[in-house]
Amino acid sequence: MSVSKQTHIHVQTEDFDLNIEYAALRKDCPAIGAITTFTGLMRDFNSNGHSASESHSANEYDSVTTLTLEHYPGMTEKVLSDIVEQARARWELVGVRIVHRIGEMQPSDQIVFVGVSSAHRGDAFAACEFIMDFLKTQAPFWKKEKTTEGERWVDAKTSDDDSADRWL
Amino acid sequence: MSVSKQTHIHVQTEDFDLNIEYAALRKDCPAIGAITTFTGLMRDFNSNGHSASESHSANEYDSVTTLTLEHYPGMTEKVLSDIVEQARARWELVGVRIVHRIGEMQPSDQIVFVGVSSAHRGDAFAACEFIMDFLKTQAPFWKKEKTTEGERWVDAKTSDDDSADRWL
Amino acid sequence: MLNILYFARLREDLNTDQEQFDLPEDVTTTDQLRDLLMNRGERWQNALSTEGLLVAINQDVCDWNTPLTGNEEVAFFPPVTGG
Amino acid sequence: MLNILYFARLREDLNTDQEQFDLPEDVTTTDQLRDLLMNRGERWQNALSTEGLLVAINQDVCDWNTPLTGNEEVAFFPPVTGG
Repeated sequence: MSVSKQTHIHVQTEDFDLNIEYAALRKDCPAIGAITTFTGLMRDFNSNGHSASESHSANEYDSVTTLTLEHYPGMTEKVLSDIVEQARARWELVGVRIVHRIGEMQPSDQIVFVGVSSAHRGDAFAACEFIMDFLKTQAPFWKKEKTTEGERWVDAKTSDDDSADRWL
Repeated sequence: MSVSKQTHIHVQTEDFDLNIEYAALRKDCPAIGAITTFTGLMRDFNSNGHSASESHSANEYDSVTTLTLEHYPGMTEKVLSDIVEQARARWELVGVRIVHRIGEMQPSDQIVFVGVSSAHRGDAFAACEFIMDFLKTQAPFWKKEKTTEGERWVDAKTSDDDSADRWL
Repeated sequence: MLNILYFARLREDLNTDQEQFDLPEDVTTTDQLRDLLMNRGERWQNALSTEGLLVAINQDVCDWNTPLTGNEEVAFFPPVTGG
Repeated sequence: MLNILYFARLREDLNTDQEQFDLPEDVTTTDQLRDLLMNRGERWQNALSTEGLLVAINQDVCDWNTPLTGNEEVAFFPPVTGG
């Protein structure tokens, strides 16, 4: 059976529509049995050492009011394409779609989308998480938070490195 | 921070709308940083020993024209609720939504949806895959395929047992 | 009164989806209930010998040596294939 | 001609997003280029000492002993935090 393999990578300021991404992944391929999607949203608290545990009361962390994302145009697309090619080499995938937003965002805004279609659910799950883990640690995006305490660049998290290292 | 934990489980003949499920998961909770979704679709070839590898030519497997799904009303909902509770005990989750269709389906139709929201992407990915793996091996659904060769009940796959066993 | 349900291939092979009867006194486990049903003839013998056959009591899958009191909902079905 | 790019905190600390110059003959690696820039003063010294600082040549992250010919696009940036 001929399977058309499609990769779409978009870095954009505009919001994205999950339904449109999903429809594109689902389109015209009766060999697809599984579609996984990941959406990353802006949380309203900063991630420098604070968790979302319910045991935290509201004043134990700073409330983030806006997030500004910048990236390295050209390199970003190159890195993401390379991550997708690595995923395609490891798993049997049909479509892969990545959307990452840049610019200024508010709490609950959508930041990133990764969607993967495959004949098999194991491949779709693994590839989607693999792509997100390496996007987090290799794609040249940077976040700056504006909180009630002022502005600051977000620190990289060692937990993200650990997540990516699992795949090695 | 107070996080409302919501679980929705629906077994239905009607199709479902990913966008509605996603909107419900995303709704009104600024602590959510990650939403993962899985959608299972009906493939047009049977899974009894055949893979979706491109090396298979069209006549090496039977084309499936319709799929009929039945279940054990009452037990299905009980098993799915139990799987979700196990997932909530292992990971920090906010919303969990499961939709499983029954009745007659055509190739490319949506069969099952699992969506999970969490503060953290690792939790959202793991819980979504965990729920699917146990849904596959424990929830009382049965598939009957109508192919060009006639009707037959789908055999359970040992690969599904292997997927579920990974979590033990 | 015992309420017995049959699903999927089993329901088709037995041409029965449900039946009720009083459990005989000497039948006290799921295994013995299966034996009782298999004694009905070849069709029952074959269907209830299905590889991987499962039994659930009151909607929980259980072992073949699980005790029965006679007031349960008992379901027999082949391995599940949803999702 | 070398094209140098600075991103994120580095861009802000240096108040520069981009510069071009001819690579001196005695500067032949990414490490030596960083030293050259750090010699410009304390602000450059501090910014380019950032923990986990990364360097990319022609949009590929590389080591600090990678050779330079003088016609590359070189980018300096802190650890990435997207997604």
